[in-house]
Amino acid sequence: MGKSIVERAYYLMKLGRVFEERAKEEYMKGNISGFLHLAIGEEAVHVGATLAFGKGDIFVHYREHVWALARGISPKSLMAELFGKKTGVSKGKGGSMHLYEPLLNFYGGNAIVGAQIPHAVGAAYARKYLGHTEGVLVAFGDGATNAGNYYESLNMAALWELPVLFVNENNLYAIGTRIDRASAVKELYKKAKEFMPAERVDGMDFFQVYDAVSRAKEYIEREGKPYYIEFLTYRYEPHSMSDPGDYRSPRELKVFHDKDPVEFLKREGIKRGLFDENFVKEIDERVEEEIEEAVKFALESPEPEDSELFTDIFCEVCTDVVP
Amino acid sequence: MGKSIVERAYYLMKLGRVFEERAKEEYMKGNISGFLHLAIGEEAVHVGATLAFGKGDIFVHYREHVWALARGISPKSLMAELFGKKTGVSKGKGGSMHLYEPLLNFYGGNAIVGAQIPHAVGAAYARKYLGHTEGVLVAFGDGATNAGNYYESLNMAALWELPVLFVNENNLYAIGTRIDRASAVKELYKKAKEFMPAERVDGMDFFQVYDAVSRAKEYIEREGKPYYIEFLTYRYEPHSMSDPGDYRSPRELKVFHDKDPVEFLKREGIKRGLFDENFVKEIDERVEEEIEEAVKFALESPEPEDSELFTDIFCEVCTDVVP
Amino acid sequence: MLYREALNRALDEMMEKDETVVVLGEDVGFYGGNYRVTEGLYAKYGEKRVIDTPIAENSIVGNAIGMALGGLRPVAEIMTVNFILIAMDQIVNQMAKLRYMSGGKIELPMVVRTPQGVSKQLAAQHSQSLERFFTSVPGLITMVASDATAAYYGLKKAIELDDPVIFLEHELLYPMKMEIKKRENFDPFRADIVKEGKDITVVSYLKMLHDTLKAVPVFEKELNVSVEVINLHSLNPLDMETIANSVKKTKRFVVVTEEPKTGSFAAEVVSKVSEELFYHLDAPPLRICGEDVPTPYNRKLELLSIPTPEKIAQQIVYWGREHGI
Amino acid sequence: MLYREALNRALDEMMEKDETVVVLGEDVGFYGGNYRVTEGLYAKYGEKRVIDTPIAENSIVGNAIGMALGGLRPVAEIMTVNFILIAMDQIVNQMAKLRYMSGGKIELPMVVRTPQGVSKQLAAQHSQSLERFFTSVPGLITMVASDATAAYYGLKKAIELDDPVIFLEHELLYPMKMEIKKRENFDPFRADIVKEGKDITVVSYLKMLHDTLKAVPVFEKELNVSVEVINLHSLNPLDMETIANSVKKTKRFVVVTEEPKTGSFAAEVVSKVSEELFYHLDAPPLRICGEDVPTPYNRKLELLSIPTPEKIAQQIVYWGREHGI
Ligand SMILES: Cc1ncc(C[n+]2csc(CCOP(=O)(O)OP(=O)(O)O)c2C)c(N)n1
Ligand SMILES: Cc1ncc(C[n+]2csc(CCOP(=O)(O)OP(=O)(O)O)c2C)c(N)n1
Ligand SMILES: [Mg+2]
Ligand SMILES: [Mg+2]
Repeated sequence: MGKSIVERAYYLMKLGRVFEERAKEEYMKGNISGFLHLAIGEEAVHVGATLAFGKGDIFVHYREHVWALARGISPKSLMAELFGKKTGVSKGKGGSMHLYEPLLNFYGGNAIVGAQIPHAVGAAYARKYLGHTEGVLVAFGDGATNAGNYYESLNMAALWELPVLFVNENNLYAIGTRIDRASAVKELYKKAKEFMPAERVDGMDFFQVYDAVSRAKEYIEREGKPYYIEFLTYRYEPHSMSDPGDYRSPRELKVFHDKDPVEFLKREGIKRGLFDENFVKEIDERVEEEIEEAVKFALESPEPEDSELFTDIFCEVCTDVVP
Repeated sequence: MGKSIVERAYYLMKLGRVFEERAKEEYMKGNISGFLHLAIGEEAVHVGATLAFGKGDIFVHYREHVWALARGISPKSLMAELFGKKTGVSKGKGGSMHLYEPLLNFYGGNAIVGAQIPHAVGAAYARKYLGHTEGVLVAFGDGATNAGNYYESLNMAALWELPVLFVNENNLYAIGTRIDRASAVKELYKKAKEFMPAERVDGMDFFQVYDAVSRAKEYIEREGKPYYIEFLTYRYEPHSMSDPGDYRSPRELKVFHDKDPVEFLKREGIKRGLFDENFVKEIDERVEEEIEEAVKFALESPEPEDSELFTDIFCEVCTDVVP
Repeated sequence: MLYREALNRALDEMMEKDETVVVLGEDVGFYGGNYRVTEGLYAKYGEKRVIDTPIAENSIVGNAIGMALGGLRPVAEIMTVNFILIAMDQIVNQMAKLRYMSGGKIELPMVVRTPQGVSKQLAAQHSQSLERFFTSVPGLITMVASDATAAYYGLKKAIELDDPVIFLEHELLYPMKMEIKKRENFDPFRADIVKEGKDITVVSYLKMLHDTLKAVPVFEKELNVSVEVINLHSLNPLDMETIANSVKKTKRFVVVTEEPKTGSFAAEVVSKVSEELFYHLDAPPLRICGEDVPTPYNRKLELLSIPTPEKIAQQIVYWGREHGI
Repeated sequence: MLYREALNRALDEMMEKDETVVVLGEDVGFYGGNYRVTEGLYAKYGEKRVIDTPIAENSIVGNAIGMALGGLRPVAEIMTVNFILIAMDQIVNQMAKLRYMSGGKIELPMVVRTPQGVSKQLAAQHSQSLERFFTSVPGLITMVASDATAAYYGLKKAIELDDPVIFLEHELLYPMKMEIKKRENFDPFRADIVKEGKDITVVSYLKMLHDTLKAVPVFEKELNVSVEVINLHSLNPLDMETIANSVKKTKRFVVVTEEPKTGSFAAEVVSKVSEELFYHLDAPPLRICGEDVPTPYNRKLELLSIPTPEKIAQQIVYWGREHGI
């Protein structure tokens, strides 16, 4: 793994962390509303997987800010989206759960658990049919692994031999329900392994994430077949801003806080001589500035015009005929 | 296994066979219409599993005549149902795919692939909660094992520790699509084995079916947990009366015809001294008579009254208020 | 008391009285329910009666059907109506049809409860009103709880019925303070006239009923009319008698719902009124509904997409003037 | 040629012309399609373009969405509309909303084809008309193919559009012999006046259009009127202009559909007519629809549950007499 990758990873993970901490503040102030699902604690998975995966299509669910930033969506257009502004990545019409940027092969959020998984399978079909060589990455939670669409997609991806990387973000909880109260099989990757190679990896450690996804990517693109990784990770925040989050013990929280992926990467990066304290300081400052600018941009951006209510429903041909 | 069980099995398998052959004829004559799915070739599974399972609830899908007969629904009320008559088991309103007899714990047919599986899980929950000791049997095809509701149910039955026996009737085809073109995992029981003990059994051999279900029943009722059996079986007829059935090779058909479950049981029963030629002859004659009577009964039975169109939608309270 | 507490009390009393009543759904147990409707029930009745399920809506409804077959009276919670789209097969093909297809042999005493509606900036996949998907299905009863009284008595009645009921709540009503009025003879199949009047009949339910009532003084004054407001507790069956009696008196009909207008439940009410009361009408019937758009995230656009008290008043005034009221 | 062959030809021509057009569904490939609509395509275009899927309707539609995102123009077949209930999340929450939620960044050129209706004794779970579930969803286009001409040109148009289309066929039309009339400028969003008349406007589509046309001479004679019959190719958007022009002339409106009456698509048409053409109407609008019951297996009851040419004529005559036509 090159030095520049680790530097970029630290930048992106820090960016994601600070972006979300700030989003939380802005939510409290009333500048952001609706559901806001923070991925604080899961940055190593989101950034590590994105960096290792290259340019192929990415499909994720509603906990998606860090994925989006890692893929290259600017903090400005992302923050503006959360503020519901015209300059937002989805013109203020989608909000936190619905970020898309086809130019970056980012097919972002979905607010229906598991619904993005068949999309990824279909996209992989299309890309393969059209002769592309890149695979498709789809991420989903532990809770999604109990849903039918998840299972149907494992089968279809394997049956049709499609280069799909299934990224299972096992953060142990689906809202207030712990995995052992929702899944009869606790080692989630085992629920996939009849269909494809499947493994479990520490999702708090950027290096392990990056390695696992690099290997998996190589496999799916070489073999033209799917691969499955279950990442053990944790969300430090409650499920969303409306969740009291009181179902988790302080002890459990501490165990995972001790493994904080951003702190871990900082420590390890320095220890391994991949970057130094100065670099960290520089990045941290740059990130603060960028987020500050993003908030300023979002605040100052205009609301969408009223007429936007009726646009983007149909393409032009159909817009003409629909009254 | 007692002699009387084998005698009963031969009677029921023969009854099922002759019933369905006759139903096919009556269909050609126009006395039966709609979808008619014959289970000819699968009798050892339907009869063997029912006899071994005792009295617990049974849930099956649309290929259900033999299940219904084995559970004790009379050939008369069954044939009358296919004829759409008032005396039919569902008053002529359900037809071949919708046979129910709660008094016999038979929750019969479903025309939506896999939809009966969550019903069985719920019923098992209720029975266990109410302190019953009997398990619940649910049967479904190879095609259903690719559907989401199937998978969700495996998880729920295992998670909640419910005594459900999953009976997978693998007859190699879902209409015109062979399992290897629909399921990435060809040994279907493997798709269940992370959730519960699962095995594959020859479904053309009554003795093996009966043994396997007896053991499984003992297990689910003792442990209060689910169990899974994949039966390898075959439908000799096309999927339904409207299917040309030309996607299967004569060679494949021959292989399975050589294993005809009714003929096999006859041969083996005699060979093992469980019954003799006379018994067989007697039963065969009795069955012919019973089916003849059933057809006569069905033919002579009245149609439901016109007013039946509007009954059985709601219970009395609600019927009063619904205009 | 809060609206959601009225629902909680109904569940509690029914569970207390009848041990075959069980509750199932995502996060309903240990967590206490996403909108806290089932709060406290897990502690009181235990995990066998307040059942946390995996995320699998089709199977949740399917399980509830099986439970009803097996002798229980299940109340399934679908966290929000948006996820019920995953359960449409079990609702439409199974729950609604089993009694009929079995010639009456199968009875399904069960309730599927779910909140719907546009809340606040939850965006298109989480801001829907889907009553039309249930009210158009023969074999289903669709009830709505527009206030604490209807929530409390209505839910109890739904649980007592031997038929499958879809019970719709509204996300924005949950935290609202209301009283349960004493009405031992509450009949969900009879609509309530919540305000008498003689010039216009307005039918509504759920949150729109509240918004309509806020709009009433405004347009009553503007148009110098008195309006009769009808609150529905059941959408199917629909109490056409109460509606018809009112329209015969007022000669003018308005229905206010939050769903997109095209293909709405409101269309059914307007159709019935047009067919059955044609000669009584002095003005065309009016539907005030949501716009035909997916719900946008931006707050301003979101508010443009659904009726508000101001828009209700405006539209009725406009319509009234146009038709010489 | 048969109706189903017109559909087949449309698919064939589009696949021939554009290699991004692919077909997917249960049994569509090797088997040739349950109703033989895709017959021959597998042999001609191979298994990469005519894709047999497992039984997983929600994922089939989800796959098609992904394919559209990935650069293809998929045509998904759901074997019958009855199974589409399993795919409602992908249809309503995904397919219909992605363009909007993405602020226009996502385009979904895709078609979901499916046959619906009461066929012959297939019982309640296999005998449904569900257009109301699609026409009431903002973001979806719902087309219907009532004859070979609409099937051929309409399906081609649906595939060419850059928006998601639900394309409804009717099970009983498949084996019917019809011709494709030459209509290069066929526009599915314009309704056809298939018969001109001056006293009553009747709107219909799919099989009911044929039954209506059979009924026309009967009730024209009985009532001594001339009737104008309008054939819809698109249910949403709806060509209200053609309908309005006709009603302004005839002053009387009837809509004939096979779905259960309560909450029907017919209700939407009646509502629009009542709201917009109130002062033009000389009689209450009439919906002739299926009964509000699950479809029974027994043939006699089944026929009682839906409109037939005889019942259409009877009901129109009865209504006509009642309202002095
Ligand atoms: C089909 C569906 N059912 C229920 C919900 C409500 N819901 C939103 S997030 C969530 C939990 C998902 O947990 P998981 O898949 O583990 O993802 P995480 O939130 O932990 O990232 C639930 C139940 C939903 N959005 N979609
Ligand atoms: C959800 C759903 N999709 C499609 C169908 C149409 N269909 C009826 S039977 C069948 C094949 C089922 O095959 P399998 O489960 O193997 O059962 P078998 O018919 O072989 O007994 C299909 C696709 C259906 N009834 N339900
Ligand atoms: Mg989780
Ligand atoms: Mg099969």
